[in-house]
Amino acid sequence: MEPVVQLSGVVAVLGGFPVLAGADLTVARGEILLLRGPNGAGKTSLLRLCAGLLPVERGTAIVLGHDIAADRTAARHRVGLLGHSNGLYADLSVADNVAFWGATVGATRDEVAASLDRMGLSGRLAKVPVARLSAGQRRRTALACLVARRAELWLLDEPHAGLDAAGRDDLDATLREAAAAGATVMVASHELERAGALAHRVVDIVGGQVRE
Amino acid sequence: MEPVVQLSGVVAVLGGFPVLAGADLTVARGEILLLRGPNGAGKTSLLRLCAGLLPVERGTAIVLGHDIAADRTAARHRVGLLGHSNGLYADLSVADNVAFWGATVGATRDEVAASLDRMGLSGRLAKVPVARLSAGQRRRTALACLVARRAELWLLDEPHAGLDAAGRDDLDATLREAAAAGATVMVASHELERAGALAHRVVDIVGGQVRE
Amino acid sequence: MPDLSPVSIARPTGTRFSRVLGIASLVGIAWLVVFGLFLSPNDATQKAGVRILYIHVPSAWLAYLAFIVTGVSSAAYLFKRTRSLTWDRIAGASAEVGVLFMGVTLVSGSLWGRISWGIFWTWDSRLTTTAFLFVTYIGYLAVRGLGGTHQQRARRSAIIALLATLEVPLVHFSVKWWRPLHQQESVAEGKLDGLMLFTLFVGIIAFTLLYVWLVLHRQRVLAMEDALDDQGLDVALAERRAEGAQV
Amino acid sequence: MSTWRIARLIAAKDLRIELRSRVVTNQVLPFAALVMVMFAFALDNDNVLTRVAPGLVWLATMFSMLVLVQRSFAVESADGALDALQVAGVRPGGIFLGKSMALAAQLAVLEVVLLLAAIVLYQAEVAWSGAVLLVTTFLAATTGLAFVGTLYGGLAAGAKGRETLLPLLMLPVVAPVLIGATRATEAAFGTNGASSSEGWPWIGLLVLFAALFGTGGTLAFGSLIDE
Amino acid sequence: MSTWRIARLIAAKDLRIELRSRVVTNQVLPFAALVMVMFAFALDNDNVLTRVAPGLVWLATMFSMLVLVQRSFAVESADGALDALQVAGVRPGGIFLGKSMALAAQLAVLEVVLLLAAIVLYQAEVAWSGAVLLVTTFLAATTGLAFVGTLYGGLAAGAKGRETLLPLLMLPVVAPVLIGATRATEAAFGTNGASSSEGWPWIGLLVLFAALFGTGGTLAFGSLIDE
Ligand code: HEM
Ligand SMILES: Nc1ncnc2c1ncn2[C@@H]1O[C@H](COP(=O)(O)OP(=O)(O)OP(=O)(O)O)[C@@H](O)[C@H]1O
Ligand SMILES: Nc1ncnc2c1ncn2[C@@H]1O[C@H](COP(=O)(O)OP(=O)(O)OP(=O)(O)O)[C@@H](O)[C@H]1O
Ligand SMILES: [Mg+2]
Ligand SMILES: [Mg+2]
Repeated sequence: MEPVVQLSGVVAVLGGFPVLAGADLTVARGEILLLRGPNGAGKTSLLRLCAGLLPVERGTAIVLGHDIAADRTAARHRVGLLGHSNGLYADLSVADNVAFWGATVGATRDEVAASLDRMGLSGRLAKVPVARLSAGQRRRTALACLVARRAELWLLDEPHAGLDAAGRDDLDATLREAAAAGATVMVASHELERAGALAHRVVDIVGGQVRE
Repeated sequence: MEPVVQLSGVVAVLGGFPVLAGADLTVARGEILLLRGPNGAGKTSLLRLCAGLLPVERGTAIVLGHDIAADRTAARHRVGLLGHSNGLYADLSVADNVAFWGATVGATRDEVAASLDRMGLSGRLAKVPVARLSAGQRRRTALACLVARRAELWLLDEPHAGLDAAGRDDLDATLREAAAAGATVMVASHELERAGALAHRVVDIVGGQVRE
Repeated sequence: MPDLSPVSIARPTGTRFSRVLGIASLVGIAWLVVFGLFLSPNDATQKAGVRILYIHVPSAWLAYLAFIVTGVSSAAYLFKRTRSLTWDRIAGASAEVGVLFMGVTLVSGSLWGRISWGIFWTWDSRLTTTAFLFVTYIGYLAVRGLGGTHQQRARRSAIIALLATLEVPLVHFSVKWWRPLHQQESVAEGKLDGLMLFTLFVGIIAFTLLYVWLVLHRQRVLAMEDALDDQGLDVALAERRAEGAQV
Repeated sequence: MSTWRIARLIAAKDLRIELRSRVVTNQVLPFAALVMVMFAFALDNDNVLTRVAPGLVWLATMFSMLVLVQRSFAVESADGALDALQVAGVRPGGIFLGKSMALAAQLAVLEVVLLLAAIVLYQAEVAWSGAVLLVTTFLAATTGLAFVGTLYGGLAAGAKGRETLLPLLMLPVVAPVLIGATRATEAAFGTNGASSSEGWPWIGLLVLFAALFGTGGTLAFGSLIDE
Repeated sequence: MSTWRIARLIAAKDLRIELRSRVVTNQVLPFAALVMVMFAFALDNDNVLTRVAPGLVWLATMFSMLVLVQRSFAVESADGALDALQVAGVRPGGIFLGKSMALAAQLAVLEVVLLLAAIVLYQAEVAWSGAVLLVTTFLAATTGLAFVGTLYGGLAAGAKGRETLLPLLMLPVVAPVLIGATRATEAAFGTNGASSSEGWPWIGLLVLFAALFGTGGTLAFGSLIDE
């Protein structure tokens, strides 16, 4: 079967600095991949590149069968990204946020409710505006939005950070379910034990390159 | 010896919601205290209250000998806080940021350089504007600013999040040194193994209250 | 697309052609000085003030030409079959030179206005359009400076340039209808005598040569900057990979 | 999803944010009214004021619009939602139309307030015969302004120092709207003895402008917001 | 550390940020010049223009100042630096004075540009005899504006929807400066036959205003920024 992500010799540049310096990576369908590496290694950059937010300067990059070096918007509608920031609207309630992101892919009301439930947000919190949430509650909301989007390729940047023990369990279970259902998951994390137990495979990112 | 932090029956309110619901806590000089608890329990609120950012609604709160229920600015110059956000100036370089925060307490050039060194920021990174850093590098910079401030009471909100293995070791060593030198450290964290090994004592925060 | 930028960073931007062009425009300017300041007669009403005309009008025309070139090159960049960063750099270089010439028009026109009307500025339609045109292309240059990869810069600024090209006639006509010309030019068309007309002609030739020369060089400098970026990237890449090797 | 459904979704979201935060209602409207008062102060001359009232209405609209556009994109970039929208593959044309619609709705409210302020503060007289012209002018100008504001707002949203880039880009472009709308409004008001029929050619200009930026924005918005 | 040293530290930091980002230089100045052009445009009457030139200079200063103040506090609240400053126990009076100083420096540059624009664009005539009055007016007004801007900028910095709260708060307060500075500038220019001596009483108003807000700000800034 064709790999979901296939990078070879990918170079990406931000402000003149090569954030990725010739990265090679192949990820198969249904795989949960852990990206680990020191601060500034290029994990975030790699995920943003796969999401089509960072242009490919050199090399070839195929995501879900689309050549994103040629058109980086091509694969986007099938990709879901949770970055360092949450992408939430602070004035809207938790439920409204999840409903909005769900609506962008035509999710039904029930699917949205299920996503909220999945991240433990269905009680009092659902009606609270995001501006009034704690850091971990926001992270959960962002995860619920991601769940509602039903992507084929999940890109998560330090998803465990800020979550409590129950939240981490919810997250891991969600990712395992998604992978079992055929989605592909790439997780960048510094919490090696937790994420290591979750992942099928681990790669090291160092100096903008990938080491298996 | 007089405790550094002494809260009893502290209630604090944000937008009508009691983020702290009668918290009692005593922290001794030189102690490293871990605050743990589920998302939304009130850890951040407790730290912000001790830093004088959140007003005390009811109860008594003494920090470093000052009654912050009466005047919440009283203890501030002796307190250092690392919150969920970093408090950095994105257009200034790492070194400029640390130098600025150092200067607010009259730190010398050498002390600033030492702080940078402490968090592994003395090489190429020192001259890079903060806007161009990775998440972990920003967190390190914020920690270096905190180190440069030489506070007596250190309040850290999930300091490990985003740091790589080396950064975590640097951080733990720094906190141990500070505590050994007589500073008091309060850490809120969800990384219980790491932070648990560091702390002298652990308290649980649940529903805006403290359980020993 | 002919290769207008046979650059390598080690080589100067001059080529034999551009040197000839440079000398030609120098000669043209020398001619302009001789004709404009010495040989051409004083105007009946304007006296020596009329001599500003020989800078004012050519620079205005060249600015228009420059902005047209920017628009055309931007379109050429956006059109898939001719997509090349050279078009983007020509667009940028031309806009820079155009802004320069438009600045000269504004300053020379203001000084002229001071001499002949007694005021620096009036809100007549042509002056107002000129001012808006000037600002629009300053905005375009600001957008070029926003950063990103070369392709991103090229695409974004090409779109802004096309919008500007479309918007310029709108601005022009709306301003014209808003303020019908109430300031009669003191140098009416017919009044220019033969030598004056010739001097103006010399000025236009000289400025056109200067324009081509400036754009050619500026475009090459931009190409070098881009090449330097790429070369710097190779060095930075090696450093970045070495960062990995240490660990 | 179709561009049109995306646009409705985005517009509904923006209006709901406004409903919850009341920023425009509680703050931009009073601000706009204040700008009108400030003009009255600075110009300090009654018969001038009445004569230039239509121009001032549109000038104040333009300044207040800067604030509206800033707010519209501050909401998107505060927590990286614009990035998230792009990753979600939401069609940029839809984002553009949706945000334009929400902006147009807010501008429309603003303009009505300014018009009333002008009538009260500057003793501008509205002839009833000009009402159709007036409404058409407002619709056409509002559409054009909303398109321009969204286009340049989106471009500036990714850039650092965006608070200040936006006005630089936007002001020269809206000059034709300022002119056209002012003249058409004067004709509708009958200011300086202008008659209603003089206003219609200006409407043509306004519509052309809106069409130009509407098409341009729908096609090009994707490339402009991609940092 | 003394309030004064803190102020110098903060001002130096703000000016360094400007030096690195060039936001004001590259974007606010052209914006201000544009505002002048727009006024001239909307007013459509040459002799009115010359007469109201001083008022327009100050009105444009006020609008551009909004942008400057926003930028000044956007830098502080983008990543919670203002909170950090408070926790650090940095004296609020020092923060206030420091940010006012940096703002005043930027305003001064802005005003010079606007004044030149007025002279060129509106044919405002400057009598040499009025030069001392003019310079004094600019100094006094700039100081007052910088204080007011910092005071309300700080107040709005913590609030949600600050893009829009600031102008609402600030514009009515600066009305006296607008009036005083306009009258004094008219006297200096000799507009409408005003004589230089008519200007000095207005300077008194401006100085009083600056002193009032300077003192008030230094004392009260702490309570204002503490949400
Ligand atoms: C700041 C002030 C001025 C500006 C921005 C300005 C701008 C221009 C521009 C853009 C053109 C080229 C127009 C075209 O070819 O269609 C032009 C042409 C011309 N200007 Fe000016 N001008 C200014 C002041 C003056 C003054 C004060 C005079 C004379 C008293 C003057 C006399 C002319 C003449 C004679 C031409 C050529 C006529 C023609 O080609 O139709 N201009 N000016
Ligand atoms: N501005 C606010 N208005 C109303 N309620 C708030 C506000 N900020 C926080 N809260 C509520 O206060 C509670 C405590 O928040 P706090 O940020 O202290 O939690 P926390 O223990 O730090 O959680 P986390 O582990 O997620 O960071 C949460 O339930 C949250 O919903
Ligand atoms: N806008 C930018 N301009 C220049 N360099 C940048 C920019 N953003 C990031 N970098 C650099 O790119 C490198 C990789 O950054 P990236 O965010 O991908 O790291 P990361 O692996 O996610 O690190 P972390 O674990 O700290 O999140 C870093 O060294 C950083 O300094
Ligand atoms: Mg990262
Ligand atoms: Mg917290």
